[in-house]
Amino acid sequence: MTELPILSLVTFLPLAGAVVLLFLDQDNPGLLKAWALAVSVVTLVVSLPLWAAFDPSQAGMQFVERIPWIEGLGVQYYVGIDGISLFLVLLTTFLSVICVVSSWGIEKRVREYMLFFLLLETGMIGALVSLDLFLFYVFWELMLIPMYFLIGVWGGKERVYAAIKFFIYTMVGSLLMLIAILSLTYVNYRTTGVLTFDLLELYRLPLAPNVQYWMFAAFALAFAIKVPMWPLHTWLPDAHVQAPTAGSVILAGVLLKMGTYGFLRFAMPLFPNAAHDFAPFMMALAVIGIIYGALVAMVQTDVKKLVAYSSVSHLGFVMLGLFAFNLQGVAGGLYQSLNHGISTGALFLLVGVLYERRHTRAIADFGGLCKVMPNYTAVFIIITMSSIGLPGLNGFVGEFLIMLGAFGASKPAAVLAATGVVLSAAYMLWMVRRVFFGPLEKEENQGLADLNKLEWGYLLPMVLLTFWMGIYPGPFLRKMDATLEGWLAHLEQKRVACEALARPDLLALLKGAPGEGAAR
Amino acid sequence: MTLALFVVFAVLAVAGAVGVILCKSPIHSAMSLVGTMVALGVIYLLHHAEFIFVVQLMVYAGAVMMLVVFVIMLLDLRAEGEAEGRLTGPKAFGLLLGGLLGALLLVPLAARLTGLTGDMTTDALVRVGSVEFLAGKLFGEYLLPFEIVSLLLLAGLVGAVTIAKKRL
Amino acid sequence: MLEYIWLIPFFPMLGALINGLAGRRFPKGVVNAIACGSIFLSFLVSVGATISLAGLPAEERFYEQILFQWIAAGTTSIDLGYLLDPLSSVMILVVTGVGFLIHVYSTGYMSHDPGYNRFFTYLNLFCFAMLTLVLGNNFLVLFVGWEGVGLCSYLLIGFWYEDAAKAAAGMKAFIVNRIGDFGFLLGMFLIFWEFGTLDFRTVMEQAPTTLVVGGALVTAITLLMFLGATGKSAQIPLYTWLPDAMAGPTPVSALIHAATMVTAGVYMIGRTNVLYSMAPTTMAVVATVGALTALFAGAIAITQNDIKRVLAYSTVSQLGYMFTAMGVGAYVAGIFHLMTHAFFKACLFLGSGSVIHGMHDEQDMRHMGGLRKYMPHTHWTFLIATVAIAGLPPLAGFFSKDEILWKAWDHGFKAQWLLGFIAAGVTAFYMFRLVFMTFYGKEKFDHHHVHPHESPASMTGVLWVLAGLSVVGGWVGIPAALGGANHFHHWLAPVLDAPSLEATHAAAAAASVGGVAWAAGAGADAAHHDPAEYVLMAASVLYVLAGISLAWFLYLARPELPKAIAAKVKGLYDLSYNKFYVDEIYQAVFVDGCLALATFLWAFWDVVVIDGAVNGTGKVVRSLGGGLRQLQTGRVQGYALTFLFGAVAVAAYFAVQAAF
Amino acid sequence: MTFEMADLRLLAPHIAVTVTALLVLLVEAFSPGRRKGYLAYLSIAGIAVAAFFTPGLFGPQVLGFSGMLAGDGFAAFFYFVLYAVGVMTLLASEGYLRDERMEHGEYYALVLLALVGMMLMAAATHLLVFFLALETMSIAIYALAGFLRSDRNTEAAFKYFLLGAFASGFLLYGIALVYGACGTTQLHGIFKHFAEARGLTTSPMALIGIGLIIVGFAFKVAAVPFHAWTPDVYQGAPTSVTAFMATGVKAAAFAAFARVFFTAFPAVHEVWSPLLWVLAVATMTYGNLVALAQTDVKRMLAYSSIAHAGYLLVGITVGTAGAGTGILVYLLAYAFMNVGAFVCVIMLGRFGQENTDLDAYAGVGFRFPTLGLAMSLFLFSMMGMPPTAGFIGKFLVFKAAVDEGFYWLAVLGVLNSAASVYYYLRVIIYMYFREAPEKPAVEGLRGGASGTLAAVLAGAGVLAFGLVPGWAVRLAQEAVKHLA
Amino acid sequence: MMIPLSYALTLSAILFTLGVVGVLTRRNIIVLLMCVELMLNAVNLSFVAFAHHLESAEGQLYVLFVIAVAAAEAAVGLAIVVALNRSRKTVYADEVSLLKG
Repeated sequence: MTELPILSLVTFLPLAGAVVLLFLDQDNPGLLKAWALAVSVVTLVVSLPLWAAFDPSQAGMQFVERIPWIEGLGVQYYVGIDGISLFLVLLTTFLSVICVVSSWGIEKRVREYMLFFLLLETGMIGALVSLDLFLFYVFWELMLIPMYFLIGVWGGKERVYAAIKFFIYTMVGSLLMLIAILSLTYVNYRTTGVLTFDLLELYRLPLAPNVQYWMFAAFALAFAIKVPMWPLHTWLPDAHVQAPTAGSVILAGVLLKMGTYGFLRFAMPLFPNAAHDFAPFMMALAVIGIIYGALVAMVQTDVKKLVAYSSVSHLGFVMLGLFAFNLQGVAGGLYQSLNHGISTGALFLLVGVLYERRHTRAIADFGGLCKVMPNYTAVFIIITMSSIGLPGLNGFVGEFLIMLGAFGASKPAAVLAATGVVLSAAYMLWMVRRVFFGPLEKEENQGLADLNKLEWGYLLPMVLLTFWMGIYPGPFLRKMDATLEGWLAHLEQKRVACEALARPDLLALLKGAPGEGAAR
Repeated sequence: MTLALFVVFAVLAVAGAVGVILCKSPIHSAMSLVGTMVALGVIYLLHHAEFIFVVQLMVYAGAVMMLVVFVIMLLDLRAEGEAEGRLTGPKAFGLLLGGLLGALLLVPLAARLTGLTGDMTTDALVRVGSVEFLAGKLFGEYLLPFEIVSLLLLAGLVGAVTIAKKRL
Repeated sequence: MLEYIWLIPFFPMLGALINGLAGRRFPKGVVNAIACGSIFLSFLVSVGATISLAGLPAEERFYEQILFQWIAAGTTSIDLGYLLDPLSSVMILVVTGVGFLIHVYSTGYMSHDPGYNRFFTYLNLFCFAMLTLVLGNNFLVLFVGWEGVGLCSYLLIGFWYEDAAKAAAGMKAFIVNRIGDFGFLLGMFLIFWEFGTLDFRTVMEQAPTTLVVGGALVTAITLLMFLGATGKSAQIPLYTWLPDAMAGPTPVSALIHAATMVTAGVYMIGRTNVLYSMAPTTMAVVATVGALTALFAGAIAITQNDIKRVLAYSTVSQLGYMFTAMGVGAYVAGIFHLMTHAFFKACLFLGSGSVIHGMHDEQDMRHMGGLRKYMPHTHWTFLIATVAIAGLPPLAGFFSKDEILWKAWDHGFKAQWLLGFIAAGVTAFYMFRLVFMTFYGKEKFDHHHVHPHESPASMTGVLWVLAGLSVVGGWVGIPAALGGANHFHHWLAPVLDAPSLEATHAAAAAASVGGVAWAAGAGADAAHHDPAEYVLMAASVLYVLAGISLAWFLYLARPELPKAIAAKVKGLYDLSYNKFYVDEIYQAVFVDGCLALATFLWAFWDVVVIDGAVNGTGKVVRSLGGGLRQLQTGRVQGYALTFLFGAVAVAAYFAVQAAF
Repeated sequence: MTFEMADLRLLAPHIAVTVTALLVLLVEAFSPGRRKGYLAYLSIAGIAVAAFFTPGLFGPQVLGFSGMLAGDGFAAFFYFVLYAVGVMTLLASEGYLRDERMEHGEYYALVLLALVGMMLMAAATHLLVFFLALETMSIAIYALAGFLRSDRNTEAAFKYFLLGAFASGFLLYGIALVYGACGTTQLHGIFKHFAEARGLTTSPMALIGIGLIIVGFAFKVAAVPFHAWTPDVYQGAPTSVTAFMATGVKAAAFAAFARVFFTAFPAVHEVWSPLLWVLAVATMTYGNLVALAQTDVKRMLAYSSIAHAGYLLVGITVGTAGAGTGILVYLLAYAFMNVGAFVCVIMLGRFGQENTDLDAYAGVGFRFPTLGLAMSLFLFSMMGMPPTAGFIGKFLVFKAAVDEGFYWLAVLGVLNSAASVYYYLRVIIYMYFREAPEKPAVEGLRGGASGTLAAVLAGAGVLAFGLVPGWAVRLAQEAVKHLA
Repeated sequence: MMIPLSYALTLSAILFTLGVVGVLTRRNIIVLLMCVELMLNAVNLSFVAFAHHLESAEGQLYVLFVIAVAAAEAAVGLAIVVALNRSRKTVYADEVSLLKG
């Protein structure tokens, strides 16, 4: 391979930057921040050619790099992107820059903060580009650690509880997924005689539907926790509320997408029969999540928690789209993943701005802010509108495609999901009214400053993106098309092929109930 | 005859063992233990393990128990207090488990030996004598264990010294 | 000219962008010029485009312009495109025309408001959205405009955000509209999965072959879309937001909540009339809801004292007429009324704005009276518009409303006709009650504090233009029965009465209960004049006059009577005065119910059940650990005991294994 | 068969270490000074010499000393694990002993003697050699546990000794029964007997013998319910010795466990496997549960080591070559991460005050960033987080379980791992998420350059085997080939 | 006449059990030590008996080595007793319980 290994560069630049950070002067926060910014910007710049050079007509993996890693286990360093991961990678590099900028106000332990941020970026990108299950798992878990620290060290009052909840919730899921990975590779080994974690190889492995059920369940659990799907969502509000602003942005913007990405990349194409058979169940959970998240968001008294619950609702939409099993739904789901990253990310940034000024996020502490912070209000309302899916802004495109797809798959699900449209307007606008409108009564709020240049600096790109992605989504959707069509075709093809397979008696394969071995 | 002797010394050995765990005074226990050891030595003899018999008497019943008794005297240990005699819950449980263990250890008796496997036949012993035979083994086949034991004793020595010495 | 139709929405958007981003730094004059200029430019383009359109042969009067592909997923492709045909040409003319007038009016009305540039930004933005709505070439673009106008409505109702109630009204408007959108979206999905596209022209062309007349699918589609319409156009059951929407500045009420946005639902039905015609059940529902709303809102308007609220309920009522028209299949009549209503209701609202302006923001009619001598222009224009809405010939309202009632009768919707007919008298009554209470009789305001004065020329000028339109606006649609040419009908016929659909109409009507007569009448509309038409016309004129007389009697001749009557039928009066408590019922059932459910889900399900399970597991595990920890007593013989226990267990296990 | 010169090749590493031990004792006896730190480096030099002789052992299995000692990849692999443990322990001990004012050559000699015992355990192919090696190691460790002579030291030594001797009795009884059943205690000989004599697989003598041998192993590896000594002894012993015990003893015990059971008793795998299944589950669950309730870091690590024994028992239960690979790599990882963690614990203490209470760790992470980083690394490795060595070990063990259809075992294993996260994270919480009090218990770091070096070595190992585990995995795979 | 193997093994089991029971029931550390010795002795008996019946020297050699081990253990054990007595002033096992939980 003579080409530049762009993916590896994008993945490991932040890590290299983090290592350098270790050797920079701890007492010079300006330098540390500048360095972190430089690293993230360079990463973003390096990642942009991915978009430009991405061939939208090709369904397969592009920018592939493949080196053996642990030969005895068939583990490879194998990365590549397709239309599914392309934009998530770009979203990650983009949001990382935004986050570093938005963290300019951090004063406590700047070096460690930036270090964890860059580490997190490596973890996220790595997980998105991995095409080897082992490699993926490594990055997948690697993401946890920096996030754990970001919440735990720079978080709010209940940060310890939130951090540990976040960590253990995720860990339980991913460990069960690890078992499924092991089983999968073993079955592959038994079938083909090759021990490999190569995802694309494993795609081709025919699996009896009942075997798929179990493996899918394990994968789905891990990803559903990450998404998070109802009823596995309760770590999210805590984590979001306690995390520092940039942490929330990354959490909402990218980490949650790892869950949906996991479904797209792993759980569904590896186990299409299971995905297909469980689809009603998953859709039901998604719909419950949509409505439940929205309802619970409505009665929150803390702005950040409200936004967090709104994420539950929005991610419900994404999941609904994925399990619609049609191009509209899946494309919508993927697109909505990006949108949610932008709009909810921006919402968290906005809440952070407010928190920095007032050190409270309780809705009751505000009111009438529009008078003193007109620009802020304007941005907030734009993002709100994006979040509730106003046509012309990004949220709508995704939501529309999702519901369109879902409607084709299951009318009741789509009908119920569409109530989310009403509810999201209700909780967001009610919050907006209470925070920004009405008389400016609280004295503490009288002197609040409007957005400053730095805040404009990181909010403006987000706002522009909401418009761009809402008005002219073509450049995004077009690059997903071929991949998703191939994806759906693969799903269907493999599903049909596997349907015919004999279903082994799983209990007979099970070993290790005590006493059983001796009985034979 | 052998059998009768075995039974007699077996009873003695058990009596000694019971003495070890029943005697209130440690010195009595030690004496009982010596009794058991001697009885066992005789039983070894009955099994044609003359060399072991000697070692048992000299090293075990002699040297080791001497050391024990010495320490008992050194620390001026008397009979144990009131608590010793009482049967507490854990003790009862211990007795019960001990009984169970004893029963389980009898289970192997159900097995038959699969046959002769060794070269220490009466024949060979008559030819070279048991001590010589063992010595040959010890310095031939069993050289490695023998060397390890020297290490073990060194470790025991150094260990005992480091622990027992007031200041190093 | 047609290829420039994209400019029609573009100009206001540009205006909104400029004023929105930089308006704060401009002097007011510049803001004015940008706002009014941009909408005026679109008006000019609209006129030009309409003339070009008129130049084409009747059956080729449409022009579609695709700007770019908007949403695409595989073969699904939805374009952002504009469609100009006679129907949308009427709409853009109304929107840009009335819109321009109201912009001009606002320059006077809002001149002292600190949020001047913000106001015009929103107003321009609204025009952009509304124009997108009416020009959209597919359902989704229509929906973009649909939501866009909702957003602007939200922003403008809550324009004076410092008043919590006003902000709440904006929010209410948006959310209630969203309920309607819910239906609209679902309707769209049904269409998409049936037709594979959302293009108006394709759908309308394929509908007769793809759908079954009176079938469940088309009924579902149309009913869901109608749900959207009830939200946007304030029909039962989603009308409650509109009266509250009067919290916004009066020009907004005039433009958005009277002349344009609220008629979007009517326009939408007109746009998709092919589908509606195939769904007789829906038609009956639409007609009934429309007629009921017309009467119901009128019944509330009778007792209201807030000048804008009366007008708001009147708007709801008039919209009800329009829906009745759509429901009975008289699409042209519906659109006709839409247009005339835009003129006179804008005039009324702006007049009321002028009154409020002159009365220092007083809105309660009980504190007015005798204003005609202080503000003659306002008075005269207001009176003209009132006559127009009451439906006296030859003013605009007469022709449009009468056509609706006649068509309802003629198409066999007798019950709906009756409701509408009653409502006509009620309308006359409450509108003249308004006029009498405001401009006539005793001066009931406090002379020390309130010095009523006429508004500036920029406002009265606009009033006169609109009053003029209220007079002549109906003349384009004088029915043949009265010897008119009914240009309006002919203009819209290619869209709303496509000949190819005649057969479908007939079949649909045959399937419908009330539509037998209509089936006969549909084809021969223009040629045949039923004598009943004249009888009904006369009856309604007399009836309206009776209503006016009653108003005169109660509020000018015997002003003490209303109170007495109110006291006598207190129950009924309170019911009407309190808007039949619908808001309260909605609040209790839906809002409070929703919040209670949400609180339950959060406080109980989330915190107690799920987190309880999660934390509970943790707690149980940890206390288990704490309990097991107690086993570690520190006594070595205890350890030996557990050891022995284990050894016995292991030995026992192997003993058992050996035994078997 | 008698002694041949060629056998010395197998014994060269042991001889090197033994000679070093004797040398240390000699130097100690004749050197007047109080500073004896250099003896640690002398010992390390000895280990280096041993390491020099070790690579030659990789390759096909060679039996020496009448089939009592094996020279094979398996043994060599463990030698290297033990060298690593030894070197790190010695490095850490040097500064630790200086700080505790207990610099004595006997300490290093005992460490080396124990090391020889451990190495012999890993290589023993005869139960007698194994037993003697075990005792050599144990006796040295008993003494080391009480080395600093504090109350806790002595108590630890006492408890370990008494229970150790008690367990030896059971182990020996088991060996006797196996001897009785087979007539030999050479592992391959036992295997042959099991293979030939059909009755042996159900012989009560053989089976109960195996059972009692399991009891003996279970005690050494600290499996529930034979674990009770572990927390007390680990907590009471000098921390450097704890590190040595936790890793070296465990590695040696598991090496012997694997060798004995994979070489001698595979014929009855179906009999002992279910029992070990239960032991494994009980061990990891108990270890994790009680670790959750600990507030003392050292004691918490002791319970965590019980849990780790549980995961390792999974490997024994499964009993395949893959499982063997898992055990080897796991122990390699475990050696680095656990010694590392204990070294960090040492560094945070000071003379007369160990500072092992969690409260003492408040804010430590930011006050001592490198130490915090290292400790976090070790803890994450123990959790099994990639890309650390701990993950690779767990991965291989669970992979072996899954491959053989032991799904429940794997599931319970990972659920346990998830639970364990809580107490490992708690240390991190204290280190990073809490601010240090006004007058922190930890004033500075001790252990000196050697301690730091030990921590760095451990950290490097944890990372290296996490990031490029390929060659270690391959060595382990090769090593277990000669086992059966 | 040969002593039946089962006789010796039974005796061995009894002695071993008595040793175990002693470890569990006595308090005095030195007695505990002696009980452990008793257990080792019991095992030795098994070895000797097996050696005799198998005509194998290994059993006897085991006994030799075990005696050596026992001696070393006794030395270390007694040293610990002395050390305990010095630091805790007790020879009772149940009083040595500083470390627990």
